[in-house]
Amino acid sequence: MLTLRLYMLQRITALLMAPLVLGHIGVMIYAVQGGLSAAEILGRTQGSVFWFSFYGLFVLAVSVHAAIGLRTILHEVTGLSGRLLMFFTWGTALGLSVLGMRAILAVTFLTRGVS
Amino acid sequence: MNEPVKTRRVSIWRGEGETGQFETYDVPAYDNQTVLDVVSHIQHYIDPSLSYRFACRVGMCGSCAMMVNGEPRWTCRTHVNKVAGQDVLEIAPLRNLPVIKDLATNMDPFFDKWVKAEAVHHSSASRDEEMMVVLPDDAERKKADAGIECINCAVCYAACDTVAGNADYLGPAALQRAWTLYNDARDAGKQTILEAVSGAGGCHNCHAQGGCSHYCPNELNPMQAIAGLKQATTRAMLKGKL
Amino acid sequence: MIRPHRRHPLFLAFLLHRTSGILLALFLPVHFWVLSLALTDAAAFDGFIRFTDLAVVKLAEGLLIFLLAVHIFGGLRLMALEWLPWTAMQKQLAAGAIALSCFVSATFFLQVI
Amino acid sequence: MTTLLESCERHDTDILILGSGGAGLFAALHAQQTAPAGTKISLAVKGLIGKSGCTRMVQGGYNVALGGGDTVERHFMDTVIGGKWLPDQDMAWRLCEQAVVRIRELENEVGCFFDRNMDGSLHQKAFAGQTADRTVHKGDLTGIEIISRLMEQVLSQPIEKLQEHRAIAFVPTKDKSALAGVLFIDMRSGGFRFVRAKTVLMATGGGPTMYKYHTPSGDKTMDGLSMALRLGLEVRDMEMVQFHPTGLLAGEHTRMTGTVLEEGLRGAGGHLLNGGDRRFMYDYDSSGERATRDVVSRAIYAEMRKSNASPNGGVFISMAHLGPDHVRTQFKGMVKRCADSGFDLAAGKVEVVPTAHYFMGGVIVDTDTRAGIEGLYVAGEDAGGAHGSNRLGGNGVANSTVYGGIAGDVMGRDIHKFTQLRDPDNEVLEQEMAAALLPFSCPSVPLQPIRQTLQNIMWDHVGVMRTQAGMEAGLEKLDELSAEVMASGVSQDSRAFNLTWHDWLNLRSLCDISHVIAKAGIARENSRGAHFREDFPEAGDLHDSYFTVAKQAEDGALTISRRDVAFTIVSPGETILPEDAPATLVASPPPQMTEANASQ
Ligand SMILES: Cc1cc2nc3c(=O)[nH]c(=O)nc-3n(C[C@H](O)[C@H](O)[C@H](O)COP(=O)(O)OP(=O)(O)OC[C@H]3O[C@@H](n4cnc5c(N)ncnc54)[C@H](O)[C@@H]3O)c2cc1C
Ligand code: HEM
Ligand code: SF4
Ligand code: F3S
Ligand code: FES
Repeated sequence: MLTLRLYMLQRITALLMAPLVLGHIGVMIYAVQGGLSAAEILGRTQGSVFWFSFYGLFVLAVSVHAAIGLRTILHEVTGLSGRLLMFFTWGTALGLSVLGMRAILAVTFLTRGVS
Repeated sequence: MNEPVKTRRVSIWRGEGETGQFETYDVPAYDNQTVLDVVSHIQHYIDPSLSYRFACRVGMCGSCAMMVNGEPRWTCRTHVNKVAGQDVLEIAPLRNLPVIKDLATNMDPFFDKWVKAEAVHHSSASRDEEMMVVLPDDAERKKADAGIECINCAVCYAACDTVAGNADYLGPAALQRAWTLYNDARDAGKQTILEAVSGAGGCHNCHAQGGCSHYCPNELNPMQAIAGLKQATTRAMLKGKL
Repeated sequence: MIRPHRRHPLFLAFLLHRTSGILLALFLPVHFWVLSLALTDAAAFDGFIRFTDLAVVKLAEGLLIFLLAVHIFGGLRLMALEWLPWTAMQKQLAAGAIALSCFVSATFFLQVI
Repeated sequence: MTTLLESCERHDTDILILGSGGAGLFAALHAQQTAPAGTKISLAVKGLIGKSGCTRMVQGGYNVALGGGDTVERHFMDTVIGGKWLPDQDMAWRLCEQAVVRIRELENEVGCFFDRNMDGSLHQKAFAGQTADRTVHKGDLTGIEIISRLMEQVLSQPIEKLQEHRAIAFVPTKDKSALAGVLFIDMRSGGFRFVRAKTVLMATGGGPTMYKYHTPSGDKTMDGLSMALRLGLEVRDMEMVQFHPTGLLAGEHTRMTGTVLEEGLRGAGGHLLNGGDRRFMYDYDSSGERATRDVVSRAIYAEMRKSNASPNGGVFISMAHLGPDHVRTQFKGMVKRCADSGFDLAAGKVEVVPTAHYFMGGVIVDTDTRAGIEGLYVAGEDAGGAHGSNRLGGNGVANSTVYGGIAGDVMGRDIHKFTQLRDPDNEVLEQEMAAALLPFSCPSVPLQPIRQTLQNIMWDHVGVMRTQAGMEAGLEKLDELSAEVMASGVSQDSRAFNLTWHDWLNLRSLCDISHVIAKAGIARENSRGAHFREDFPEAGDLHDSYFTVAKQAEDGALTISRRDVAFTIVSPGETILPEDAPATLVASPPPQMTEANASQ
């Protein structure tokens, strides 16, 4: 059940994510090729405003995007609509962004426990 | 007269409303036989209680569409040999529409959505005025012409899984008609059309599954028409008009 | 079994896009959870990173990248279909998007092993 | 126990329209425009709205004089001459005159789009029998454009839709002075429903489907005309059945048989070959295959009678000598249609046969569509008079849309006069219900063989060529067959969507009208237009032209009389065109195509 607005939101977030995800895959290939350990990865990302915004943007976009996508599928498969569908959509979006933000904070700003 | 050389086993959906089952019949196989002829033969000679619908019998009225071996088709113009390669023939009522009885469906939802999509000419002139000069080569006119020969048979509607899942979805045929009107220089309701196709059941629900264009017996391309609507609505939104 | 009315290229492209979307959406919370282990339990996190050296896990990662690629290129294809001037080559484009995804994920896969 | 009468559901409306062809749909729109606010309009159809009937099947196009030298007068003259001086001239005049308004309405208000010239004006071509390029069209699928657009408009209006409602009887008031309403079978449930209305339009579209080979849609079985006869109305020109020479012949077991292969195939140079693969048209006419439709139909029929027939009993049309690729591009739709049903039109030979196409006969009405009883109006193919003995190609859909619109306007205005709904004669109502239920009390038998027998009788005895003796023999067989129909039953299982029950009702209507066709055919002792008597091959003196009128008495007895044609506008030998008007405006028409007998 997509209106023009939800449709645009899904497409815009998709367009935003495309370079971010491709970039991320690139970094990963580079990182894995270099045989980086977790510590090394984190060493490069921690404290970096760039990486925080890079992943922060991704998390926000993907939360909205996936929520809308799942909403469509849920509606088409179960017929769920109205209020419940709305709660599901924005609940999913919120859940994903919270989880995502926690992860980003972990790899960027927050200091790790003693190792 | 060619004598039937063999018979063909045919399963036909029988039932009223949502309940029913397939039943099998042995139907003589003739040259030049269409699927509609097979169905008619059963009603004429084997089981007179079989219900189905047809009118023109030449692919013009769009009232004979059924699921033939799981695919939506007009039956009056579908030669049996084309679909019964392995000698199986399974005929069921058109998908995505309520069944009245056996092979006859209630097409009202299809037409209700047609009207809901504002797929109805919005007059810009009266019978007292001259007919408008429209150049056949005009780019917009060509877009309008592309889908104009739709016979509203609902084959595309049956092919589309979005229609199956989303009760509000207006469906390929109605949207294609809306797109045709949107490109018709004589239509005075462009904004109305864009608004009608942007709601909860509108063109944005299409996932480009392409079944509509794949199965349209007139080789029309509703998928392209819907893409056109998506583009037009996107543009209107960016301009703040939607 | 794929029902008869679904057996055509563009429907299969749709199916792939939807399946990849669902799987990605399921994977995403797991991914986020693993990353946040870095915050709460460094040892477990390092363990996890080491765990990713296993062949099975590598394979799964490859699949994940494949899904991501299929979904992204499929999505870009879809947006091209919707917003760019129409082309009659929709089936070829869909096939192209899938081929590109295979290429990208194969490259990644070969790099990591 | 509920009585039969009580089992009939009652329903009321103000304006009731039967049929959703060009006539019915236009009537609905116009009634909506002219009737006072709050008037209830109902549209009842045997099939689905806009999907049933023949207007949908119109290929060639729509005749209308739109200038460029063409005039309403010229259109009128072509119509009268084409109809061999039998048309009701006032009706023909109004048809030609109003077509001009109707076509603009179709384009500007309804939203039809007709083919354009490169300069953006409407493209017009000339059918056989026309002296000007007059036929407006949308490719060769004109009817789909007209009906789809009309259907959209009607569906979006607050008009009550009674779909798959089959009218089975007109029920008058007790004193028989006016029409009370119409008895229907709601086909989906199988129940009876009586609908009272202040005005009723009959636009069920005739349809000569009692012939072995026929073009009209399956839902058309002369129901309206047989209902009108039982109501005691006068019908005219009932012997006039138009045959199209090239119907597809694909065997008895396919519904494709009888459907039209377009006129243009012969025009483009297609050859007709007999069973011995020999071109035969030049044996009959110096124009060969390009002769007019009646001539070609008769030649094919003669060839068939000489046992020179193709395997399925017709002749062949062959296009291959024109180059298969050329044929494929020029006749794309026809080639595809043939291919879908297993024939290669472009490179092979396709069997064809003359096929019953249009019924010129119909209810006698005035130019306002009013029939001979208060409250009933008739328009479209059901109404007689406008075409006389022959309908010009392109005049059929013009007729149904023009008079459908007029009927809507007139009913919308007449509704002021009728303040009350009328009560039906319950006796008639009950009789009609009982008559429709008759087959349920007879032993169930396959009806298709009976239908085929009827179609053979009509084809053999009252077909392309007729004789007194032949028609009389046909009548005898028809009597036997009617008796057989009345003794044939339908299984009781369920009345819901019971097509076989409707097949029986179809047979009943077709038998009724077949009798009238044969009797009117016997009454006309000359050959005019579609009616050809081998025993009276001459047209007779045009000044003494008469038309036949049939009427059924209450006891069922049929009387046929002759009535003189009133030359109210022009007499044979005269013209209303200016003295210096050229004979034809069509740029170098093939000479053989100028005579009037087209029938698209
Ligand atoms: C193949 C073909 C090609 C043609 N081509 C041309 C052409 O090119 N140009 C031209 O001018 N004319 C053409 N004609 C003729 C033209 O189609 C008709 O003259 C005209 O359309 C008749 O219109 P109508 O509204 O009277 O009837 P129709 O359009 O036939 O409509 C009749 C309606 O009445 C309904 N009905 C029937 N019985 C009942 C009942 N018992 N109860 C309720 N409803 C009932 C039917 O379901 C249908 O909806 C062609 C005809 C055919 C068959
Ligand atoms: C990893 C992150 C992503 C997840 C979890 C995700 C998830 C989803 C889901 C669940 C859907 C619904 C599928 C459907 O309706 O069938 C969807 C649809 C879509 N996705 Fe993604 N997606 C992601 C990334 C992307 C990216 C990067 C793009 C960019 C090109 C993209 C483009 C699209 C598009 C265009 C749709 C709409 C499909 C349709 O309407 O049929 N997605 N996504
Ligand atoms: S678009 Fe094609 S399949 Fe769909 S209703 Fe129209 S003609 Fe039928
Ligand atoms: S099949 Fe359905 S999803 Fe879209 S492209 Fe056609 S409408
Ligand atoms: S019967 Fe009219 S399209 Fe098949």
